[in-house]
Amino acid sequence: MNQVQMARSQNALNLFQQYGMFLILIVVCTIFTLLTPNFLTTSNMINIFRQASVIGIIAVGQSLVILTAGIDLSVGSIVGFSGAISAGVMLNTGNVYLGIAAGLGAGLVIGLFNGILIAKLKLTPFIVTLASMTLISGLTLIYTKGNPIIVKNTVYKFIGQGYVGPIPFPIILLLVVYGIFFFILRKTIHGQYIYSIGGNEKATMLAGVNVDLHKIIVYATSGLLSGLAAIILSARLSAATPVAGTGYELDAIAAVILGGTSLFGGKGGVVGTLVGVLLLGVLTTGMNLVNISPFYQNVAKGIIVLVAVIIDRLINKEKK
Amino acid sequence: MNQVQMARSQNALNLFQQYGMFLILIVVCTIFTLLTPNFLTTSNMINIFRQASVIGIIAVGQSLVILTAGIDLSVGSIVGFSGAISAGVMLNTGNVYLGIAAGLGAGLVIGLFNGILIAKLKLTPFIVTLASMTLISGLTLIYTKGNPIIVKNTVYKFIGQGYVGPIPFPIILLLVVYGIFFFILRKTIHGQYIYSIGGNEKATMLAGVNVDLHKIIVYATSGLLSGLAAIILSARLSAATPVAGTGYELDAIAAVILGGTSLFGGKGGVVGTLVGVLLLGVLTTGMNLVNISPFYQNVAKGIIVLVAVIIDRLINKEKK
Amino acid sequence: MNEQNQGSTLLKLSGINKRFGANQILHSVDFTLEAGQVHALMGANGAGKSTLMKIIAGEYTLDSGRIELEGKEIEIHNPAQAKRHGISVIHQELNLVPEMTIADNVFLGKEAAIGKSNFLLSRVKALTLTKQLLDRFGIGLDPSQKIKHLSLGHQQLVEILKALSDDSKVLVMDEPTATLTSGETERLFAVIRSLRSKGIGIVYISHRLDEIQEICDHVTILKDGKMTAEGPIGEFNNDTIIERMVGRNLGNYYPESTRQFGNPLLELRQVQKQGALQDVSLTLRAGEIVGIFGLLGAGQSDLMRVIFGAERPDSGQIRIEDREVRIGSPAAAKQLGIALVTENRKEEGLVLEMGSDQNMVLASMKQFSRYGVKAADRIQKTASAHVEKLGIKLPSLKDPVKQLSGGNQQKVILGKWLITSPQVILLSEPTRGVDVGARSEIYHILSGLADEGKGIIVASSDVDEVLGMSDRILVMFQGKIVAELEKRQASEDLLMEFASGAAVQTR
Amino acid sequence: GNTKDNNTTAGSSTPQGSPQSSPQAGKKLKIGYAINTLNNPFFVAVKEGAEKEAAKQGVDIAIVNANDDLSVQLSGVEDLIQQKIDVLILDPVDSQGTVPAVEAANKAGIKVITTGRQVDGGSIVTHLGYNEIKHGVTAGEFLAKQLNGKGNVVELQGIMGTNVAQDRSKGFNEGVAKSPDVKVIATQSADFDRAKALTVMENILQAQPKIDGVYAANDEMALGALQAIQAANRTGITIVSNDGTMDALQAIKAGDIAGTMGIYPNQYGQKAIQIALDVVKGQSVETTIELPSIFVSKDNVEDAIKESQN
Ligand SMILES: Nc1ncnc2c1ncn2[C@@H]1O[C@H](COP(=O)(O)OP(=O)(O)OP(=O)(O)O)[C@@H](O)[C@H]1O
Ligand SMILES: Nc1ncnc2c1ncn2[C@@H]1O[C@H](COP(=O)(O)OP(=O)(O)OP(=O)(O)O)[C@@H](O)[C@H]1O
Ligand SMILES: O[C@@H]1[C@H](O)[C@H](O)CO[C@H]1O
Ligand SMILES: [Mg+2]
Ligand SMILES: [Mg+2]
Repeated sequence: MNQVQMARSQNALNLFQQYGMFLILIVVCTIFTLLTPNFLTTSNMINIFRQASVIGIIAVGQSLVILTAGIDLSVGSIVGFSGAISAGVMLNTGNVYLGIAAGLGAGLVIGLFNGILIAKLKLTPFIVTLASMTLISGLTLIYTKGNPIIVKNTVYKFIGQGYVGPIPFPIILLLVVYGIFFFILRKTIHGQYIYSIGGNEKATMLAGVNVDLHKIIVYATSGLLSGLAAIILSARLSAATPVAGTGYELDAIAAVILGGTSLFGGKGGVVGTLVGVLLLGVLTTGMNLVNISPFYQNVAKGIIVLVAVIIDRLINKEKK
Repeated sequence: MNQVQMARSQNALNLFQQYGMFLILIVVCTIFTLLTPNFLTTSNMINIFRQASVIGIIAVGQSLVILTAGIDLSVGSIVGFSGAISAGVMLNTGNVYLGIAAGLGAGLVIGLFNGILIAKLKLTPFIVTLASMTLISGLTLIYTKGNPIIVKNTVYKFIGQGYVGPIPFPIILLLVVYGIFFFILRKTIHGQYIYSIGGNEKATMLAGVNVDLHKIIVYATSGLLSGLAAIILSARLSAATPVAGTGYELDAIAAVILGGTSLFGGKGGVVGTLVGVLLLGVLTTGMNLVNISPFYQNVAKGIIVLVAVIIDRLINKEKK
Repeated sequence: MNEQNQGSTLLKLSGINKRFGANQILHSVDFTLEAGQVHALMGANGAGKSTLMKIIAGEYTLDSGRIELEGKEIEIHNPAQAKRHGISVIHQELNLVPEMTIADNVFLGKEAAIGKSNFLLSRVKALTLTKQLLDRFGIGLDPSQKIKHLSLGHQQLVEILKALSDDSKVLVMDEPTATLTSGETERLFAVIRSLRSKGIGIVYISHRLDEIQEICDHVTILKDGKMTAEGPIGEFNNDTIIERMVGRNLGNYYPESTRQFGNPLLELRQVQKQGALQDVSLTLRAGEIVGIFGLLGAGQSDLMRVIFGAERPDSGQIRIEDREVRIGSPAAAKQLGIALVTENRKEEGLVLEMGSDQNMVLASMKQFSRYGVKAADRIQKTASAHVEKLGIKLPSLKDPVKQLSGGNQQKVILGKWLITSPQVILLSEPTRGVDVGARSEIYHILSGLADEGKGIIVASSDVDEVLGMSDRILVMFQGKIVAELEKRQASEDLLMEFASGAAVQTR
Repeated sequence: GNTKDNNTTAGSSTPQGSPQSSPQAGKKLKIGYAINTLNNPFFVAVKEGAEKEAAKQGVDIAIVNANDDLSVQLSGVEDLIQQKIDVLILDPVDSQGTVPAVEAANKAGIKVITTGRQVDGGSIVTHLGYNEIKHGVTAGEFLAKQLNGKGNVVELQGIMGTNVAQDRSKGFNEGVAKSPDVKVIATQSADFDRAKALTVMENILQAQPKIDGVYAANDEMALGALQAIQAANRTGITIVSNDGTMDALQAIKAGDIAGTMGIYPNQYGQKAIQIALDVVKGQSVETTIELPSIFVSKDNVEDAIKESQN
């Protein structure tokens, strides 16, 4: 009885903790709403979500990886590579579906490659994915000869620029991806293993779980989702450029951590990540809307992120 | 006897493991020596070490931080900021020593700031130092208005361009810094605590160690050393540019990990880091010397790093 | 398993050799387990018991030797394979995922799936089954509670439930009762008996000799990695087992106490902590050993942590040598001459990658340094002296402490605090996993410290230990001290009565 | 990237005097400026020129910085559109990937002016530009001439994968190819960055005992290379670059750098604002406006310094 009560109040606390960053997001939005009438408009909300779609989707894969106590620094370079491959294959074959498949496939293969090195050879994820980031960005330059590849196909462009009713298609993709992975993490055995590997890899292995397999799947997923993000981005830009995606890994990781997922694994989830992605997106857009000078934007962004994590910590004393 | 023997063979194994990456460095050097006569020359060796001095010194601070299971992403931005502050203060006061002190002081203060947030408020190092990286790069732009500050003072320039006998001064600084921190890690209480905090923070705290204090010192050291690196870089360039240091954090972290320090803390040291720094430096220089096309350089670098870590792992099976 | 298999050979190990580096740990060990047998595996700390068991669990691979299961030779290369052969292990060191719930941990690796799918997770089934298991042990825990919120004793129970729910042929129990109180131990025994009757073979490792006599049918004894004796339990008594384990007889197990108590060293007045401690008052005098006894989760650990500054009380007073103090951190507690031997050695006690020497001086580094520079010689000397004094079996002081056997790790932690020469020593489960020989030595050491005028508090789930060691015993129930007994008043029955809340002492 | 054919995009699309373009009386005009990067003194000077001019003209200016990233630029433009700017100045990250940004502004009824690089689509009122390939050619020819048509040269490229870097490299190689005895003995990238150029040049100096000339895709890299050359006590190396930043002009004056393709960033920014205002006011503007670009060498460096100070 006492214990059930305790468990319940525990859950309430968890809920509050989980929503700490969400509350901060609301506060930040409120401030921007007060500062400019252009912030809280339907069109701007759509704008923010559409802008969030690329990093948002990458951040889902990154969340899975980080939940297993790993990290994937190659995601940004996959965006450049998969974009170029999909646009290039489409250009050469004239077949948009082949192009899309090639882009997704490229991401998947790189993810598998990372995953196999990390799981089977027990290499440190940081250095493996950093090295593959360097390698892949080189491959992209070689493949594109350093030039952008123009995208003209309307089906392809639809992925980045189309609408379903009033909703931009990238937003639909974003929400579908979050839905799927929310489900996978919460309701499937694979999801359960992602948490247990991150929480205690040895215990999971001793429980007879094929830890390697699940880790490989996780990195492959991260690669695949980066491939999807690459397609959205190149469709949005009507071009695949070789430097696309540079630096996205840090944005994605930042979003994941802001969303409450621990770099040491085992704790967190994709809902928090979406909040993190939106918080970063809202900051950028909000500061652009209230016209903060670019030099001051970084200062403001740094301070706001710090204040956000401090408040989150104070809400959240238990974690101490 | 048996135990002594075992301890000895254990030590031999450790030694071999520790030097795994060193052997790889030797192999890479040998390959470049075979490819070009310009590689294995005194002047090129000096060249490589001098180039390594900036990242090398940053990587010492980063090693300490990573040994405590933390991370410092702000080091690159400190290079930009401290460089600007030291050049700026020197320009305004005409006093080179004041300039140097200001540059070092700026790094120290930022490091303290990071350390206090991380240790006292128990915030995640990744997000704190990422936010301060953003913040500080903004401050640098504001302070410099986006323009480089030219350095003319000869004392200041000596730090980056001077020689003591045949040895460039930055190399002397590099070696002194490594010497000092090798000593600190191996021979002092503070060094001991750095390892034990990284190995098991909770147990260290429960052993009555003031964990917070030692963590703060570690981040402050990282800031201070980044300040020193900033001065060397701006002295080398005869200018402090606001973008100086961009991306150095990843290079430094890569060097630390290549050098065998675990991102999960408690294992590794600065000797390995120096090997990691040199390996990355040799790759860049070697590829420049044999004039590999820039498009292929990243591919080559990525592959070599991967091969290096794989070989290191195979040498090092025990760790598995 | 049917009863007809009872008595047939289930698992046969022959000529097992295993070495780590240059250190030969197991020397041609033979071991035979029959169906429906509870087989004690005995040996001093570091004898190789866990290593042998980890080989059949697939955690280590053997260098040479043969494993037969039901007459067929098998190979075991990883834990998954061991599970498939029907071998389950309750690990000596807990292997739980702290962020996950009890149910999730119990069903880790054998998750129930929804319907015919093999990927949709059914939490309901895990929750129900876990609840049933918990009830069987009379534990009122909510199966959806996270492991990280459980006391060590409860975590150990979860580790047990995990293996029990495996449905295996061979069940290895590596010191399952090290932090269990007699109540839980009895329930575990009931379960063991029922498994035995189903023809399951159980390997039982424990340093509590009484348990061996009570539950085991057969015994195999290891000394320094070699088998020294084997046979039906009837052929052995405690003395002969000890003789075969350590090669000598133990004298007086618990030291005699004829101490005079001095002034109060430590005093708690109405200390309160929400959800853990209620109105706790106690006094510890110089030269006194106070035992604290309580069932799992009664709050003994919280009490220790509060005194040591690892947790802050909500209200109440702590006094040291009659002065009120505020203990804000373990560092502050150490300054006041307080030491705490924590109960969870992997989490709280050791820096696993560091050597035994470094671990032993961790709490007293300042003492072994000058101007912040370590005095390596003195560190080595002191560490060696304590290795000697505590009988720690290790290949080298420098080897990572994670390579030591569980009991030896425990001794390292004890050494760490003895080196600080504290005035007040708090110990949580001080002999968890320590073999009989060393245990007796530890008792004598503690007694000696009390003779020197130190104050000692021992919180333990082992009734014998509490009864044998203490000058005075406090019993806790649901965060309260419900009884205070002098040594001569106390008995196992009385302690159990108070600890279970069946009686409250009027003070 | 073909930056030459201006007419295709800018020519036909000037819906001048459309009702939306005339702002309501009494409300300050707001110019949106989507700048490519500020990680480079060149663009910092562009920005300052623009800000000064806007202040002078009494209009608001909202600046977003793309940090060399196409999607950040697109987002920045989208955010400017949310702000309801009156006119957009777009300094594109590259020619291809910015078409959707232009289209988005078109859709919102906001007129677009491009500066620097051209955009290969959408409807653009006017383009203020310069031709990077031509700049490369000019610099290449100048360098060859300085070397009397004979010698070993090193090329330092910008961030590969950006079209400035590509075009400048292409032009340069065309330029030097006209002198068959000028050999490009090493080509390396230093990402437009001074510190990287220092390292890369130090390394090349190790490998090449005889270097007569260096072509750097921008001034920052030229200054880094200069530092390496001086530190190595190597003489007789002619350096040529692009941009005309103040540091580079001073180096030309001092005789350390032979020449740079100067584009007067401050005037670039100024001019952009002036044109934007003309466009909003409905005045007719040329479809392509050539930015004042001039090759600066010792001969005209004093004038250049003066020019870039106003
Ligand atoms: N991974 C390892 N590396 C090196 N040595 C090891 C390793 N694991 C165990 N050992 C050594 O093997 C010996 C036997 O250890 P083991 O854990 O089997 O002992 P045990 O009989 O279970 O002792 P305890 O009763 O203390 O649990 C010890 O000396 C220990 O130090
Ligand atoms: N951080 C926490 N959050 C929630 N509950 C906790 C926390 N720490 C302890 N508890 C609960 O407080 C109670 C007392 O814990 P404590 O560790 O003091 O028990 P104990 O009597 O020492 O048990 P054991 O003998 O099993 O070690 C337990 O029920 C435990 O589950
Ligand atoms: O045109 C600019 C400048 O020349 C700068 O120096 C580098 O970036 C380019 O885009
Ligand atoms: Mg054991
Ligand atoms: Mg306890």
